[in-house]
Amino acid sequence: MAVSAPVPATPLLAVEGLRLAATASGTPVPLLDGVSLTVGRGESVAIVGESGSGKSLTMRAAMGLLPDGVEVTGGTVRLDGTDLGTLPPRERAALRGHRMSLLLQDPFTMLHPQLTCGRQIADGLRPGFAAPGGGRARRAAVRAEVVRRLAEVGLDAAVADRHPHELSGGMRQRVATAAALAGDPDLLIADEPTTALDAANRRAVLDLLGELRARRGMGLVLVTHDLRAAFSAGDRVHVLYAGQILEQGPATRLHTVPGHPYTAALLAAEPSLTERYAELPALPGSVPPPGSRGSGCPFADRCPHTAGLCRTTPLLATPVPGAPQDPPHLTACLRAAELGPGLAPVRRTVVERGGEEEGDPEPAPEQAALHLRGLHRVFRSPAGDHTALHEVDLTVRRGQIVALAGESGSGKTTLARIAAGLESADRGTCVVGGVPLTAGRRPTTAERRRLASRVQIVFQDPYSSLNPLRDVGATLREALTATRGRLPRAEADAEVARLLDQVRLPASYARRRPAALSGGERQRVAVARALAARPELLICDEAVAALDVSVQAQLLSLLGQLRDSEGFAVLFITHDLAVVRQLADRAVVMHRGRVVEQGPAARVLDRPEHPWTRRMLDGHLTP
Amino acid sequence: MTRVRRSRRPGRLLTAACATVLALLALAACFGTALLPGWDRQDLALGAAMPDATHWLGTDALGRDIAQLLVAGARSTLAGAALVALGAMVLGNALGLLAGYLGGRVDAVVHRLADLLLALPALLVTLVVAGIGGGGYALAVGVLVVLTSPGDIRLVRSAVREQRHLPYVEAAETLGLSRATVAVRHIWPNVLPVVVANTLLNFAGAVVSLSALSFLGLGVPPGAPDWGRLLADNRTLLYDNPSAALAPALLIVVAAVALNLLGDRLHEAFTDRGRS
Amino acid sequence: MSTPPPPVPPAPGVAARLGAALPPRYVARRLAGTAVLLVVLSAAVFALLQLAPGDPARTLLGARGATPEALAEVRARHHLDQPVLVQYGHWLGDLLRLDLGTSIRTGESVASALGDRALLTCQLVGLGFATALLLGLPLGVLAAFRERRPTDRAVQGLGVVTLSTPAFASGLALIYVCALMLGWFPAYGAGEGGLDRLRHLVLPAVTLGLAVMAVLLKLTRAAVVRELARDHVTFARARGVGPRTVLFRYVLRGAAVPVTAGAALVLAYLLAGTVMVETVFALPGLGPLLVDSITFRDLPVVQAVALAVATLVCLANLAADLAQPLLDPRLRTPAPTPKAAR
Amino acid sequence: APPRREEDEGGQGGASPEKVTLALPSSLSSLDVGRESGTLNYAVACLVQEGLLSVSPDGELRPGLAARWTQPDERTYVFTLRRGVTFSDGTPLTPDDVVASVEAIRDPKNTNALAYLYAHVTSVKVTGDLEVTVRLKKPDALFLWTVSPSGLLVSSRAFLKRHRGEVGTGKTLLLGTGAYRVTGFAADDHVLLERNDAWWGEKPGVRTLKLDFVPDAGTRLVAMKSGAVDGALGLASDEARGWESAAEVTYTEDRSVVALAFDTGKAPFDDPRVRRAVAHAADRAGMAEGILHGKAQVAAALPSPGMWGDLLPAEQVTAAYDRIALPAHDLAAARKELAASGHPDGFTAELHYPGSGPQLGKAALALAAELKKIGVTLKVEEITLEQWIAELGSGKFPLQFLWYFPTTGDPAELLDAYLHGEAEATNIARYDQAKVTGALKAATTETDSGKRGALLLEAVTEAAGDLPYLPLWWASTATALSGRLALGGGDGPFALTGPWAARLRSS
Ligand SMILES: Nc1ncnc2c1ncn2[C@@H]1O[C@H](COP(=O)(O)OP(=O)(O)OP(=O)(O)O)[C@@H](O)[C@H]1O
Ligand SMILES: Nc1ncnc2c1ncn2[C@@H]1O[C@H](COP(=O)(O)OP(=O)(O)OP(=O)(O)O)[C@@H](O)[C@H]1O
Ligand SMILES: [Mg+2]
Ligand SMILES: [Mg+2]
Repeated sequence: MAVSAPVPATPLLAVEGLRLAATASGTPVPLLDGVSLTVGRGESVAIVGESGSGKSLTMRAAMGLLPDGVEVTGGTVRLDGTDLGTLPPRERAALRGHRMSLLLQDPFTMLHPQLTCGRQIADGLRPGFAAPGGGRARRAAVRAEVVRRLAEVGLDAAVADRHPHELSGGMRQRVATAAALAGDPDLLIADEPTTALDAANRRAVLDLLGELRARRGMGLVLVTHDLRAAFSAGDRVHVLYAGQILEQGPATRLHTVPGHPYTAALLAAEPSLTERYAELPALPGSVPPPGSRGSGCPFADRCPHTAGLCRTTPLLATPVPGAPQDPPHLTACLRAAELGPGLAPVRRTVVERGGEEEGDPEPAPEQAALHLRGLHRVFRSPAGDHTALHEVDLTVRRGQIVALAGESGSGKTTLARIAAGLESADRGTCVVGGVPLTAGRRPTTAERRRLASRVQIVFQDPYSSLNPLRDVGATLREALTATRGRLPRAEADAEVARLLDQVRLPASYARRRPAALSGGERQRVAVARALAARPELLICDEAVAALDVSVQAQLLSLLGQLRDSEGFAVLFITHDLAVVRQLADRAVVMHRGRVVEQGPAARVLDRPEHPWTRRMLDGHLTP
Repeated sequence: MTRVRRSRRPGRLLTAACATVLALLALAACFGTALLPGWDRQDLALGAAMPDATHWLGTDALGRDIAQLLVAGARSTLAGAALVALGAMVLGNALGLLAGYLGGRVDAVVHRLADLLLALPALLVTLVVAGIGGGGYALAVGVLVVLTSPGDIRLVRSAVREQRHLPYVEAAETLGLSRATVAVRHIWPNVLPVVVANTLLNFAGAVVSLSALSFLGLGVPPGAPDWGRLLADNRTLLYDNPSAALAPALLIVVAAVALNLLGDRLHEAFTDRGRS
Repeated sequence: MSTPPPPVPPAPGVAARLGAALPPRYVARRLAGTAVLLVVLSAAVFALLQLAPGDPARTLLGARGATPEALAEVRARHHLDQPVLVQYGHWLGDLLRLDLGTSIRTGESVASALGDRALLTCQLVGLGFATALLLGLPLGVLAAFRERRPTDRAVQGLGVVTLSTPAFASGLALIYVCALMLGWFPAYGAGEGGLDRLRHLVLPAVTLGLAVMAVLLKLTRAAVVRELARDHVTFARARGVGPRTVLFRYVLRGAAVPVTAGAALVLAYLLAGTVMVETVFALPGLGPLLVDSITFRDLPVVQAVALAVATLVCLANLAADLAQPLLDPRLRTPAPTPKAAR
Repeated sequence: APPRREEDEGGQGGASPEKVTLALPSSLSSLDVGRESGTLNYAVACLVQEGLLSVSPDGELRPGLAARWTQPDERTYVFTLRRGVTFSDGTPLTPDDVVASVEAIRDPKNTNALAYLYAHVTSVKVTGDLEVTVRLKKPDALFLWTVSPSGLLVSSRAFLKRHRGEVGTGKTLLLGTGAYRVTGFAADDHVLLERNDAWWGEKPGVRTLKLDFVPDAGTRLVAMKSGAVDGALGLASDEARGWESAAEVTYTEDRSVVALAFDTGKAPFDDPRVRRAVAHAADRAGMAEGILHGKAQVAAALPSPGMWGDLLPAEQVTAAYDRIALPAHDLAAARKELAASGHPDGFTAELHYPGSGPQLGKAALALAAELKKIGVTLKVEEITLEQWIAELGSGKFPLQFLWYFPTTGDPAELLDAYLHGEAEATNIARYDQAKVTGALKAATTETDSGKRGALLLEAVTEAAGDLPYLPLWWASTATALSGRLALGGGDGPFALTGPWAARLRSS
């Protein structure tokens, strides 16, 4: 069990041995198992962990805003020494906004769509801030204050009269930040404030938070599953796994000398912007769900260094051998001392694969996996027309992996959907594996049938990419029947098993429903479904964006291997330039519906020509 | 934020009670007349008699035993309502799937039509059309089917529109499956639980609407042991033999409550599944 | 906090805000839509004449005196010898001049027969609607806040029972209890205007309100539950916005959009309910007139009542439509987006 | 608190309450009996307007607005008006007003429901200071009934001219010379009547009379029980039973008859044995007892005994009716008749009844249940009143209900319409028998009432054997009054024709 290290004086926030359980189903299911952490005044603390590890719940418990059905079963939360658990709900509510405030993940849902931004900021202001004059004077004072707050987060005064839907994601996140800070809290908890943003905005928002923290001298808790964000923005980092803290310490130390195999594995799985590795070492398996966690180390099942004791001994935080005392670097690994330097990040082999050269001749349209010329697409709506694609030219050769990068809304998905026959272009030519698609109308069923063996697509959201009512076998069999005609049952079953094997899933998974699969497993089934059609081109629209690093690494390796064995081409859409580096032969950068730069991946990343590409590279977080 | 129910037990009991009530009603509807061959025996000399040992709820003006009539009447009462609900379900699902999946002009037309029909007071329209057209009960049921369907249309349409762009649907499309196949095999089964729940609610609504029509004189043919009709006919007995009027009223309310509760519960269960 | 005070632009005025909230183009489109709808409905109402079995001229004459001359006169007056479309045109023309024809049964002009009754029905519907709102909205909010707890179950149970009780049955029950046993309210009739009218309309309005309350309750509960689960409500709580403000400004404001859209539908239920309620409470509104006119095949009156109802329905929908952009800025035409300052 | 009714004016002893509120079971949309001629319309209009003659509660014709009348020849009637009669607006009644009232009925533009009564009137003229003369095309023994309140309710020429086509609406109300004047009328809601102090008859006791229309039976009874109304008129017999605990209920024969009409020209009812089989199957006594709660009389013929009024002594009619032996309820006999008929294996027939007569529906169902036992299928269907009226003369349905409310107190009204071989429009049985038709023809010109009565009775007994109609029952109407009130002056079949409310007294 993790125990907090001695911290001088009273910290701003002190969580000690916090336990939470889901009580909805009668028997309580433990969700958090003794989490402790501290945040000092003016300090920035990051909490990282894979999805489902309990980061959000910890913070909600700290705020006193646990969802129905989750209850505190032990531990304390202290703010400035006051035990919040003993406060009556009313007093506790009074602390929110003024002492501590919470910023949520999704800027698109966090603000009330029907209220102006100014109103929402004003609602959080302290009641006593303005002179007690009535009516008009008071309103003017509030307005002036709102405008000041907007300026503080770098927004124009005009934003005050705007409704959230009139602003971009980054701007909304700034408005939300201003609203969260309206009560001038001593502590701001930001729960994944950047996950929904694209690279450029991500950097800007993190910078803004850091700046505000410094300026206001407030404590900041940054919750994230993005290692790079945690290491770049946190003074100290806590690593949370399956409801327990495995390691905590200064960001720089954790990054360079991790004290726990889990941290080390995460770091190893992280692709790099500057180097391509021969292989991304992926963690096998996934986070054990609540209710199926044993008494020992929750990571034991996935750990390469597991010993017998690991599965039975309760966790205990101990200083990492050889680490400085202040601030402390603690690990919960039993074998930390024994493993010692063995825990340091694996030295990954850097490769410089040739891929495509600058001067390779263009293949003929019929020979390319994907051939786009002058592709144009305008979306019309009552609010006005929006050009999503602007005379786009793009070629994907057979067997090539092309990465398509660009800011949010630059038209990447639109392009992918047109290529997959799910959307139509207004004009331009689109030839997919030799099958020409007619602009101006969506393909007919017959055309889509022909297209099926040329192109398949894997989408971003793992949770809706499979029909929840069908088991994996049925999904794959349907794909087989649709593209290759009806097969005898035995043959179909064999084929399903082969497909599952290709994506490294056991054949027994054929009988599982999607609900029984993790996100990464679902994406692998989605890939298997696409492979069933034996396409010449596989389009992956941010297929790894929603996954944790460890799972992302599994999938990236899988894709690379499959491309080599099956020989299909890949159009890989991503925000993340490190992924581009790791996977792509060729990189294409889009901006506002236009292709602004393309070339061999290494060239584009090392010697960007277009300012937008450079901006994206700058926005990339580095620890 | 997920909200989770506190305790399931009272809810389960209630659901079980509803299911039992409905099972009994269904039993009565299927075998009521077979079990009580003498349900339509008249005894004019008896007239509207008070309850006694042989006639638990008394008799109606024709001297028929009210208790037996009520049992035998389950069929005629529930059949009409079931017809309305099922008809609306078939019509609503067909149009809803079509509109939701095809989109474009078909969708615009169907959507407008559904909105229009939904805004009309169903009972009034039925009254006017069946009353003026003179088609009697059959026409009334037909009109009610049409006027009940927009709820289903909207439900299915919006569910389909919600699902139409979900990755699993689009993946099925890229596999070259026809639109009809995708709509029927992939989308519809996912919408089905809501549809079933809604059909139960429509069923309940139809029981009430048809009894209202009987009250206004447009219901089932005279003499039929329909509860609405019995209630309307025995209303004048209310102060002599209250059970003659109250029993059919109670049956209508109980049947409708059971259907409504079960429908609500199903709806809830489905949304729960959708949330988790 | 060292940022220099930035210039504060004045808040936009009321007129500008209303103009932005109700863009003229949107209003014009809705008005046009309503007009089209009215034309469609009027055509349907007109078609009732064709629907009635037998010769329209005989239908219009009623059972009495179908002499050849009388038939000829009716045919001429209603242009029955001309194509249906022309007939419809003439009918529509008369309608626009507020000439609704004369009742077959009483010989009175239909417009004057409708006058007072329409007023009474509107009063009843208004009071019924108010009752439904006063019961349905707070109960719906209460149920949502207590989602799946006993209070919620009880409120929903109440809703289900009222929904499952035919209006005439609950009307009779209310009369029995409140008029006969308790003697609080009169059992029947419309009263003599003013307070007396109000006293007479209490029971009918409650009957009517109860019947539709459940619809509003369901709508409100679902909308509030949805709102409560939204991130922006959690966020508002998390940054210390007071509970009252959260309830009224964040939760209810959001729930208002679906509830107003649904409230227009509630009108349909109300109108259907009035027929039974007016019959039970012996109120001389449009309901009994409609039922009698159907019984007597008094087609001009049936058409007029149907048209009145259709108009009411269209207007209610228009009102709900116009309320939408007022409530939901996402439906308004967007203003140019300001740029970030840095 | 429950609405309180006005306290009695003088307490005990013959004094009358100032204001009385009565409930009417169906609502009126017009006060003009020419527009809407239900029995209740008459009950209201007769309080306000009068005919040249009046009818006693027992059905005797008496002087009304005409103090005297003479019949110089078979086709001419001369009426001399009562002197000093004024309308309730103060204008005096003149013979010209009578002429105008008749003209209004005969005005083809008005499509007046009573117009048919005047089809054979040649002229109506003012022939003196107070004298009106009417000439007919052919002799008509029933003519005096035509100018009684059931066929003529007099209004003033000025009023009729001013409100042509709109008489009887809430705006124009009615103008008459009667015991009361209308002061308010809201269609489907209420009529408000105020005593007309200038009336020539005995001063009514009740000053204000409010008639509320309460169509729902349950509500109506609650209104009575809660004291909101002091009574009700025109209650259906099955409903009236419930009122007995709350009010004094009197049942009066209302002369109406319900019968089954067989189309004697159409299969299967052209076969007399089939008709007899059906008659044997019909439990008429059971219907009167069960469906009408014993408040109706099993009918022997179409005209009820009360219809013979001043034609024949009641005993003579009763004796004759007793001799008519209609087939008794006997399923065995019914089977036998059917077996011997041209349809030994039974047949299928339809029987429609108007929605406004639920008791007819019940009778039809009772009959259907019995017929089923002898192998005859009877499909019963409810239709609207209008549709039913339209079907009556259409000849499409060989089995129909005959439901008739006579307007006169003369049996010829029914017999001429339904048994006369030449009455094609109304004779729905298409019954044509020389002897019957002959007797009816003879009665038309017979001026001696006794002889006429005998001729008509002969027609009735003669036709009974052929069974063109199966009379089911003669109905009665129920009047309920709170214990404080009584309707004086007898409760004969014509109790509500005439200024009945003038006889309301405290009891
Ligand atoms: N209301 C709830 N009832 C029951 N279990 C819950 C509830 N909310 C969350 N959980 C469970 O608690 C665990 C931790 O959830 P939490 O949201 O804190 O994870 P997280 O680390 O924030 O993950 P993510 O990165 O996906 O946001 C998860 O396994 C989740 O299923
Ligand atoms: N069906 C549609 N109707 C209207 N506008 C659309 C539609 N689909 C996309 N757009 C608009 O087209 C633009 C390009 O969208 P697209 O989804 O292709 O961007 P993207 O590069 O995939 O963005 P992201 O990284 O956020 O996924 C966006 O501004 C989007 O709002
Ligand atoms: Mg989270
Ligand atoms: Mg995209």
